Amino acid sequence: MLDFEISEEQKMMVQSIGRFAQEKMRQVFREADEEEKVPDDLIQSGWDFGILSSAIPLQYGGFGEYSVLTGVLAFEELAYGDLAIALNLMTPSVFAVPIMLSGTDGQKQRYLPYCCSEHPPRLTAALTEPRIQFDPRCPETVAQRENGTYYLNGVKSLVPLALEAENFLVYANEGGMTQAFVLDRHSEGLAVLEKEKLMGIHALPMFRLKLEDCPVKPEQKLGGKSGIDFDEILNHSRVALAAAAVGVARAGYEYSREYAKNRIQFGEAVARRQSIAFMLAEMAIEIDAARLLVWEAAWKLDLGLKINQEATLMKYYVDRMVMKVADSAVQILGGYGYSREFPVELWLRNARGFASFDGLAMA
Amino acid sequence: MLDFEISEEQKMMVQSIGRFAQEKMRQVFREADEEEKVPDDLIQSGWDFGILSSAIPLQYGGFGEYSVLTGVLAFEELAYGDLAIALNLMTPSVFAVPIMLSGTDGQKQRYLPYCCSEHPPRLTAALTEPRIQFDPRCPETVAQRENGTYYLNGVKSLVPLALEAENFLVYANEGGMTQAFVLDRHSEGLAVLEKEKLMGIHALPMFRLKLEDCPVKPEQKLGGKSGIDFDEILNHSRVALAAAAVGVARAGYEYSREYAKNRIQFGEAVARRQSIAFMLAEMAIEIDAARLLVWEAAWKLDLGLKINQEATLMKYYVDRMVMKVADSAVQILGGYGYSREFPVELWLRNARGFASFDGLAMA
Amino acid sequence: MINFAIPEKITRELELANMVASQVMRSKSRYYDVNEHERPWEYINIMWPVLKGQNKRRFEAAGDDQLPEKGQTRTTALRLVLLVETLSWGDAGQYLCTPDSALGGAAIEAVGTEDQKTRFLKRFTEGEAKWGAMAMTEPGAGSDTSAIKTTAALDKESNEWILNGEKIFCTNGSLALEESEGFVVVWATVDPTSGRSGMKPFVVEAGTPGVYIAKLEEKLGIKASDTASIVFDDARIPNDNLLGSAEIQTQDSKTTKGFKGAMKTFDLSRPVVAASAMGVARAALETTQELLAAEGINVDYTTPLFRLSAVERDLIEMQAVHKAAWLLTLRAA
Amino acid sequence: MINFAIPEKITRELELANMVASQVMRSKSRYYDVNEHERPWEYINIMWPVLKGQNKRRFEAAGDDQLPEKGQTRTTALRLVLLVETLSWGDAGQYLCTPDSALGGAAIEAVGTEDQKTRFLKRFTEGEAKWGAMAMTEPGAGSDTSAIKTTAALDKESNEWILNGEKIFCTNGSLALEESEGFVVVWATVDPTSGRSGMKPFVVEAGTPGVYIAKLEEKLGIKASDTASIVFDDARIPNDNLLGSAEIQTQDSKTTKGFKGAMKTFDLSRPVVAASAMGVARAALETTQELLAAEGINVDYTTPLFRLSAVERDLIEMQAVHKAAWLLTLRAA
Repeated sequence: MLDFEISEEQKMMVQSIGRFAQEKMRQVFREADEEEKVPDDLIQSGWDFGILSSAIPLQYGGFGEYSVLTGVLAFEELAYGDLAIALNLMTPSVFAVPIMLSGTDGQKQRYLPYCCSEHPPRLTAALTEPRIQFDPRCPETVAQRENGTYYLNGVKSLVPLALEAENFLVYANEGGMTQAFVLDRHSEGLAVLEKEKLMGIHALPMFRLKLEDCPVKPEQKLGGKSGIDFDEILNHSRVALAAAAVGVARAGYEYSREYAKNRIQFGEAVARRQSIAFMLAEMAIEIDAARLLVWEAAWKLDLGLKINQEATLMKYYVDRMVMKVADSAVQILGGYGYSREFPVELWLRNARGFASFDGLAMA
Repeated sequence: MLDFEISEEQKMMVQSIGRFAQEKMRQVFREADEEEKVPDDLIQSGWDFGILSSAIPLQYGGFGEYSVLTGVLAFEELAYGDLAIALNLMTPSVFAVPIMLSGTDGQKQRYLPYCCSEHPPRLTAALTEPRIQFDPRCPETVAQRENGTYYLNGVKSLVPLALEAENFLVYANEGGMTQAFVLDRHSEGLAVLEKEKLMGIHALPMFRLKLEDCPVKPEQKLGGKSGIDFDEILNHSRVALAAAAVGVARAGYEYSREYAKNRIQFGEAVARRQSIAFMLAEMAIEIDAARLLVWEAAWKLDLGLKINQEATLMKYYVDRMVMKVADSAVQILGGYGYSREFPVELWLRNARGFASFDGLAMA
Repeated sequence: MINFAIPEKITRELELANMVASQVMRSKSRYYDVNEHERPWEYINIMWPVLKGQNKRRFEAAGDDQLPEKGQTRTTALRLVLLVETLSWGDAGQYLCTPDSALGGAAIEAVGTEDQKTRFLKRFTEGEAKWGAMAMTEPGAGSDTSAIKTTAALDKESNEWILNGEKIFCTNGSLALEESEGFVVVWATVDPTSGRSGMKPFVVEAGTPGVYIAKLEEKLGIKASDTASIVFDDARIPNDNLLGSAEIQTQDSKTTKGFKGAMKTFDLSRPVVAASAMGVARAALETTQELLAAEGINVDYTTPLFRLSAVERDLIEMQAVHKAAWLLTLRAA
Repeated sequence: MINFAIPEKITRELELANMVASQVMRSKSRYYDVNEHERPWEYINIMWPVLKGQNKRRFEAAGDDQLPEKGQTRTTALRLVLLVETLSWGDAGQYLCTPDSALGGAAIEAVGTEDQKTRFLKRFTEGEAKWGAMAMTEPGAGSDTSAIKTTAALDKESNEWILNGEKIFCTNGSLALEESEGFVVVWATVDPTSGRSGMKPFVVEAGTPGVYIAKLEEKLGIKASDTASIVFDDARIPNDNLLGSAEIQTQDSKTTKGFKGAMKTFDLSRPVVAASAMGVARAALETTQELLAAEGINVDYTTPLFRLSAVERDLIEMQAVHKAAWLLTLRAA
């Protein structure tokens, strides 16, 4: 039966992450953006929530409570604090969730326990490629099998935390299908190239990755012989990112709403002017609508359903929503909206990336 | 040198047509819509402005003052009065302008003097076809030449005043190019079918036309052997229709602005509320921008330039503008906007058609 | 616990509505659009017996005086929203002619006495089709409902309220007052000087002398739906046709209950109106998709955005905003 | 007579600006974005000699006291708008650092005496690069410019105005006051009780004691542009640094001239700001088209809408709104 209330347990989690977002992330997010790094202890505190390990099955050292819905609730709260820090903190998921979804038992045994360790494991994934017409379902990085070994060739972009990563999950085109391969940082032919220079999410250092005749053993192909259901993995990523977009939008909405209530011009709060009040109302409407789309998609993933349609509609709506809301927040702050003394310009920069963030998060 | 002022002569014409629009057309436009016809004397009064005959060269009985720019000024004013009556009144132009632009001397001599007569000539044109994916540059009505005679086959839609027309200019596909053929109402194989049932412009009765192995002599092919530059004719149509759209939008804007200034709610005119005031400001901005796009395109046509790009951008902008403005006018009138006692619902219905009106006007 | 599943029980219940919508309503849609102010009797005659039966069961159960459980209210609201969406998918104009006590009935349910409920609502459990309506808007009071000028004065001698004024945009006003034994709940002020707190709802029954349908609105669409202007010219109604108390709350009182009651009635109707809009939207979207599919245009949800055609992306946008709005509507139900 | 042709003479004049934009400004765009608050000296050093020469000719011609013809004013405005569009196409942040008397100069031109014009504007015809600026906005006075709190009190003894208050968002405030021998026109009230009519413009020159740059704004973009907060702490300026009359017009006077003067200055600057936006828009549009063309994506203007790809239609929309806005800008010039 239709129910739009989250469970008591989920509420508690949302509250505690929300507190972390307000009290910890918001203290450092500006500095993290300018310095392009996050303090280690903040990452550790975030990791201590055990968001990933709680999702990993018991036999691999986790708590076996995997729920995409719970995952997206966490992502919204974390991104409400700061998107870049959230993505940074949750980077191991982009490696771990595909392993959980599609890995062979051997792969799970090898990597999942590491994801339950006390400190964040140095794991990342490489999906995107530096092309305008990049299609994740048809990457140009190729995996060709020769004499029982795969050889990977291509260039990947936006690989989070690649500099320190010990293992990479690299997506490549094998005969027209997107497959994933687990690579070691010392793999022959793998090179971490220059740091990406981006408009936002500076606190998530990302890098290009070059693969040149990089040999990969067949057992390092995710899912073994049968490979992966890439659509499923992509949708797990999109739902997480969409939840993060809702968090960013909510940050902008709440901040600009409070500003508008307190900013007096012409003898009254600017929030009393229809142009501002109606803008705020639309922001609230669209954020709620987006969240419902995200929740429905997550709920369906938890039921094991195929959600290409839902994920496409959700992504379409959410990518636009977050830009519109973040831009309205900047507008509502007037001249202050353009100043880096206020957070809304940062949220606008971060919001702009969602259309090209595929693969940067997983729930 | 850049100049956004129309000439004194043009101003006088605009004023006198504007008066006609206000004083005559607005008296009957609602009845014309409900009765689906325009009083003959109104058509005659409109014809008496000599908009078409003034454009026809001296040697064919006109005044030889052809100017697309002047034509679009007239169209805006007429459509400001009422779109359907304007199109009804100007129907002979959809036959005459292509003859002027592309006709052989023989064709001009035969038809243009008739367009300068005291009463509106019974001439029309058939461009559109009843298909979702209709492309005027690639009609499915075909003209095939056999033994020195063209045979036309196909179905045309939205043919204005077809029931009373004596001659039709029918556009058809000849070997991948759109060509035009002058047909007599008694042509073998030509049949006027049912009246179109439309959302708006009811005062312009339109019909389907069926062509079944309809024989046409080569000298009836517009432009003779070399045919026509269809892009040019299409652009002459689009610029006229775009001007008409500006007129419809202006009607909606002015009416809703006056309403908003006079409608008192919560102790003040609703125009003083930002949600209304800003809507009106945007309407004014977009109408002006649209008019400038129309004027620039018309000015370039007068210079004999090819304007596929300008016409495409203009049409794209104007089609959206007129819907947005007409819809805002309905919204500003609140519940009254939905009532047929007020004109704005009619303007919304008329506005919706511009995206599919190709060929219904010519300047 | 988050759950987006609509219970199969409700979905099954909608089958009848779906049949009515697709077969009865759709086949007459164009007819009623062309023949404004004719009533969709095919639809009404199908709906009335069903609704009458439901009303009867509900009316009799109400005697038990049990408050519905929270989950039950939720189910009722959800069922209503789904029903309205389905019927509006059929035809929004005909749907509005559903023989029902509507907003007027809701006001009586909300603040009426037991006696009033019996006097005004029992009729919906028996006999011929009937309509209830609510009359709030006036020529000078649209968004500003607090500006209404219709007055109600108590004639102590006859113990009657005397109503004077004009109401417009009253949905089903004619069906309620002239075409059936229905009623209209009319908002009038008992004291023009006391603003919102003087506004009170009165039940005016069909056949009341001094009540005239002055005009039926001719509209852009939903032409089957009767949108009436009602004039009250010294219209007399019994004292106890007033809903709630006659007392005027002082302005500083926290409970300007009369006005708030009106607003509350409108509040409850919001998700229902939204559902009606959603039905129209779905009809438009589905028809567009069918027509495009006939031309070979379908959306492949795995195509990357930059490789979509403009029309395909339009379809995705239409579907996305439709779905977003629908989820908001369901949540509000 | 309608004419959309931009005179070839003006187009030719823009060639230099085009070269500066594409070669000097573009090559340093990213540098000044990363190195906030550094000044684009390459650009400034190219522009200053040219502008200085122009200023000189204009300054000398002004002695002739001839009012420019209408057509001439038009040409001047058009030339300015085209120049600003071109330079902003190069880099909007660097463009804002153009060594110019800017809005401050415009205020002096508009209401200053001959003596004031010489004292404050002659410097733009000689020596090193200089900047003028205008300071209006305050922390509590953004859109509501009439709410400014900066005060100017006349010390009759020394015949000086004493300014106190804080101005923010002053473009080129630091360049005008601390990095060149420039000036800022500061709006202050000579009588806080008299509202808009008490607002007057004062010229504050570089080096005035009691004037401090309190902060340079760190921004989302146009980082080369200096956006200053200026504090006036008993800053003393000569009596005749007041522009216009010291008299306070009564509230009911039709000419609240001081305030209207300020608004007028802003009015004139609107098309110029629009032109700057248009330059940025054109840069974005052209770059997008170039990148897409490299991928084989181009717009064919004869393709019917329903056969366009989503990206092609986006390009058409971008071009259409760009062109619409550009024509509005030209008309406003």
